[in-house]
Amino acid sequence: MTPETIAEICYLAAAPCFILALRWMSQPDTARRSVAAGVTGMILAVGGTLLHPEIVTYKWIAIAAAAGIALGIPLARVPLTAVPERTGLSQAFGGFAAGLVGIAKYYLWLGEGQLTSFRMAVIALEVILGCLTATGGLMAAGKLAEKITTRPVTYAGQNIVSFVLLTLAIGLGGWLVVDPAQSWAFPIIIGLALIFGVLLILPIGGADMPTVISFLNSYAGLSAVAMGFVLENKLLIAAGALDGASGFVLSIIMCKAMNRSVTNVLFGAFGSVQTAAKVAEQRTVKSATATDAAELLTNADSVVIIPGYGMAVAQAQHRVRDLYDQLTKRGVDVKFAVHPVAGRMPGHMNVLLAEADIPYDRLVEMDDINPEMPQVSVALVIGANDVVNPAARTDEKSPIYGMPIIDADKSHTVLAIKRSMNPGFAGIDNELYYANNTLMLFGDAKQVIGDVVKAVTGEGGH
Amino acid sequence: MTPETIAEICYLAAAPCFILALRWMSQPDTARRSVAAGVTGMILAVGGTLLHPEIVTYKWIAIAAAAGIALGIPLARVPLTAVPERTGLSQAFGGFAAGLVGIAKYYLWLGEGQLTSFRMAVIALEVILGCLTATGGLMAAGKLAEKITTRPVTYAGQNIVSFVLLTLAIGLGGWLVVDPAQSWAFPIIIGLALIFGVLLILPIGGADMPTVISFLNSYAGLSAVAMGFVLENKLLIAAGALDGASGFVLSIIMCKAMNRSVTNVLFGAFGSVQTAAKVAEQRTVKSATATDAAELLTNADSVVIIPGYGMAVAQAQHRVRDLYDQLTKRGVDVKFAVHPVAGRMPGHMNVLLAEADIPYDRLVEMDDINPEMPQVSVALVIGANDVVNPAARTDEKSPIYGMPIIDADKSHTVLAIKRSMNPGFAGIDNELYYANNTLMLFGDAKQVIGDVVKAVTGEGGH
Amino acid sequence: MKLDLLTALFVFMLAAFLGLDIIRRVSRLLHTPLMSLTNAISSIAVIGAIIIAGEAHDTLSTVLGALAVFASTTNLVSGYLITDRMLRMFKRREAPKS
Amino acid sequence: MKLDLLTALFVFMLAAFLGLDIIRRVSRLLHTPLMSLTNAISSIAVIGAIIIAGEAHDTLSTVLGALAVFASTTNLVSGYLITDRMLRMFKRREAPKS
Ligand SMILES: NC(=O)c1ccc[n+]([C@@H]2O[C@H](COP(=O)([O-])OP(=O)(O)OC[C@H]3O[C@@H](n4cnc5c(N)ncnc54)[C@H](OP(=O)(O)O)[C@@H]3O)[C@@H](O)[C@H]2O)c1
Ligand SMILES: NC(=O)c1ccc[n+]([C@@H]2O[C@H](COP(=O)([O-])OP(=O)(O)OC[C@H]3O[C@@H](n4cnc5c(N)ncnc54)[C@H](OP(=O)(O)O)[C@@H]3O)[C@@H](O)[C@H]2O)c1
Repeated sequence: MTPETIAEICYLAAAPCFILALRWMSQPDTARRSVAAGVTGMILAVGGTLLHPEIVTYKWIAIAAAAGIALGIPLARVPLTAVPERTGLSQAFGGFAAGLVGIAKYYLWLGEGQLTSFRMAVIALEVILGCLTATGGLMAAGKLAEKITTRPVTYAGQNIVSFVLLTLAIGLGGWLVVDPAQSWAFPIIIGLALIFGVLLILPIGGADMPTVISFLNSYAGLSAVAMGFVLENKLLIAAGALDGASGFVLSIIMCKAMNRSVTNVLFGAFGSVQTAAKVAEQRTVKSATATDAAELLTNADSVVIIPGYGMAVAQAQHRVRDLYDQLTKRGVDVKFAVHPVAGRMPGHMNVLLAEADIPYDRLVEMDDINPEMPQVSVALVIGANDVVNPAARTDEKSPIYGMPIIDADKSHTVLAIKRSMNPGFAGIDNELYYANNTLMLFGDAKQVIGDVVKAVTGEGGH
Repeated sequence: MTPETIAEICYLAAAPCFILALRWMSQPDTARRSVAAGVTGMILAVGGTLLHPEIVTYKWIAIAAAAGIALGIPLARVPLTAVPERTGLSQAFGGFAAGLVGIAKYYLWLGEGQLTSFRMAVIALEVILGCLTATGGLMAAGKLAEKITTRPVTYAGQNIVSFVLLTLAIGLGGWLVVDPAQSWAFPIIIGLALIFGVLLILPIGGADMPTVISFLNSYAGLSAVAMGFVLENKLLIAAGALDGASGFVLSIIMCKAMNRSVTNVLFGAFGSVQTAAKVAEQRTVKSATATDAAELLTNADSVVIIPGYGMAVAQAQHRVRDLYDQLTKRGVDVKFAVHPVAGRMPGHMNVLLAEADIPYDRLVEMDDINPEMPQVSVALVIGANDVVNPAARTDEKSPIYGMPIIDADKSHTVLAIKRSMNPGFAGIDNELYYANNTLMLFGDAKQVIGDVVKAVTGEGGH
Repeated sequence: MKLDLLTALFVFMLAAFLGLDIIRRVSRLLHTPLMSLTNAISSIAVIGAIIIAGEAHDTLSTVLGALAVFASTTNLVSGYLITDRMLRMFKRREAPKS
Repeated sequence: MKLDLLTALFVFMLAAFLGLDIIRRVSRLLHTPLMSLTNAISSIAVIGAIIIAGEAHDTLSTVLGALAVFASTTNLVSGYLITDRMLRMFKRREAPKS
């Protein structure tokens, strides 16, 4: 058996590993296996590849891999709140790698005169996808880490400009297919793709980055597919397609849960109105102390905790866990209502709560909890805003109108923890905070919940 | 573009058609499209194939196709009760076709000396799978049509014999791979496979045929896959794999619903004890008249109809529909509880009830109805037996112990329609019929329900 | 168009996984039509039969090919027709007559 | 091993359908780990990079290849590690401490 054949066999064995890795994500108890399966797949794939006779030296591979590991390990240690940035960065790296391979292949084949028009076409595809994912991912990461302004940067005719750039890049690619002699055009394609990536993200508000990131996820997947076409490698195509699909499906889920169209997310410059709210400051809100809150919570028979982005910012999940323990110990039935787009990533809240050891069978999905809300004694809103904004149900003109929300307002009493009356991601005011059955607990979520827990244990006394 | 390329493009386009056809079966409203998609796929596939330059004459193709159509149309007109036989027959035809192609290819390549050992191996696989599916399918159809004894035909060491035959066939195949000169062995392989198909089915009871049939379904699929390997055709491989998967999943579902292992179905000679029941005849059962039944049903607030194989045999579904109309008109809430293995095919009852225009939203699955049963006034059991046999819950020694059943016995009153006290498929007695809250309505289901409807309308008067 | 063993296996593997996932999601209501639909799809074997019958290389192969075409056309026609017949019944459920 | 365009497209088509079906069935709880898992899987690009870096055909391609290996190894390592880290948290739910 030639090394190529052995490699092919490894690839054949690797593909099902990746498929199983993803299938096992269908439920938490099988999910642990996913990583093992994925890693096995990688080992097979890399192992098989290293056998390729074309490889004359392992030196550069080893050095580069070592560097990659050196950077990879710390990147995996980031706090969970930084996961979105990390993801964006990783999209960028993925696109970057695909782009570089494409570029290298182009010049190799150009030199050896083996640049068939088919190869040229797929290389152009790979390079364009790779480069725009690279810069796009970096931009997204930057915005999420708030290193770059999270405001949508808009200017007249910007969509036209981006569009022209992209068509130009594709056009040049097409030209190279027809007339490969024009190799001077290739670097231009690269440049255009890189710039396009930046322009694609600039006009998008920071809070839309999670959605953008999962779009980039599918681009990264597709550039891997393109690489597969270039290198005639089935495994690259299959694995790339799986990623592409994943990113695609996740973005759709997010858009649905925000009741926004894909185009609105990508070109809507959402959140540019971040200041529209303030006006309402004047109106009076009832605010309460930690002791009042403790009182209410301990005497309630059922409490639904609705966490939001604020809990993530404040890193309050462990305190929330303490509160959960104290209340359940006192026979209060505590549930967590998790909105699909609460926080800044899909499943954001679930991970944080899981990190704080809150049993996942206490997490209830929006559609299951809403019917129960009217019977709930206390809804404790922790740094959530848009996902509990009744305007989504009532106010036709609201930018979030039609977005499914958790009906906190329908519970007997609402306790809302936030630092100020500032709006959330959607930049709009929230009637909930002015409602008669709502008590505000102003302050940093971590701080406030800490106090409440103290008050509770103080009372409950032990 | 060469004709081959065009053909390949057609195949590439056909595959997604088949995939969509199957995906759209996920719910009745999208299902109608399935056939259209499947047909489109076929047209593309056949169209592309007809372009192949190897084809020198269309004469034989046309004649054979015409004959096929001539036989196919009447075969599609069979009454729905005959669907299982038809399916078995169609498996047989599928296997037959695969086998013939394999044989033809063998001699063609043998003649041209192009019989590589890989080709030999896959041909052997195709021919063995094809032939055993052919005879197996015929046997199954015969048993279902009761042309062949539905009793399991068993003799000592039969599993060994079958096993030896199969290994022999495979062994010879292996030998031919090593030493293709021994072409005399090829017909023997065919013969062995054909016999094996018969022996595989003989020891299986008629009532297990539906399960067997869906196993054969996956064999037929696999032989198509093998053909794909022989002819190096992706579409054959993909479509075959889809069928194979389908047959496999369905068989598993059926076995689960009968709480029996796959091996038990295939080698358990189930139903050989068909006579064990009679003894209980002595015990007294309460039987009722159509008028009593009408009385009960019209005065009930909720009625659950539990149809079984008997309804299929009696073709009573249209009468059932009349009864449903009459009762609903009188404000009785009528539901249908359909057991996954009621009847003799998966989904058997659903098709019959659908044929009688009963809205499918009135059909409730076992797991959803069982919790409600204690509140149900009347459970009307129409020719169902095993699927309502409490022994499955209570009697450890019963052959159906552990099989999930519909808890008819828990309802206030049970009305059971059957012709005698004879057992059902499992060949075991049913306590339900002797219970105090059970009234028997003896007679052919169609007849009996007809009378009940008359009685009802008689009363209700109009 | 050449198709090497490993690629063929790759295609098989993907299609098998896909099949398992798709069939698991088929509605219980439709298991009977599903069986006949898969019968119809498995009549794809016809494309292998056609070439052999059409090549008319020698009597044996032509006869075998023709028989295969006959068998699979039967499946094709009856399979789709009966599936359609059954699905129509379900389709009409949308607006129950009663 | 040659892979013609049509076969490549065929593989892509199957894998894409499979991906759509699989991801739809992923638990909502796990969408965040899912994202990082797919990142990790997309680091499969490393197999393309390795060959180019290993061929050491000329400086340019070697440098580009090495950079690509670096980038995708980073994804590979961090992707799997962080996914594992997150999933462990969920795993422990089996026996809640409280
Ligand atoms: N999850 C996703 O995948 C995703 C993706 C894209 C967009 N989004 C969007 O993100 C939003 C998520 O809704 P959400 O309700 O979770 O968050 P939100 O609407 O952004 O509101 C977060 C609230 O938390 C408060 N907060 C911030 N830091 C805090 C701290 N340290 N302590 C206490 N409170 C703090 C803020 O009010 P103060 O400043 O007054 O404290 C803010 O009102 C939705 O609009 C969704 O569409 C989500
Ligand atoms: N659905 C599947 O896919 C599948 C596959 C394999 C095996 N099976 C097995 O088939 C059985 C199905 O259970 P089931 O309860 O539906 O059927 P069953 O247990 O076979 O009982 C059918 C009953 O209907 C009565 N019957 C027959 N003809 C009748 C007529 N013309 N009028 C009135 N009654 C008539 C028979 O009693 P009389 O003779 O006294 O009338 C018999 O007791 C299960 O044991 C299941 O495991 C099903």
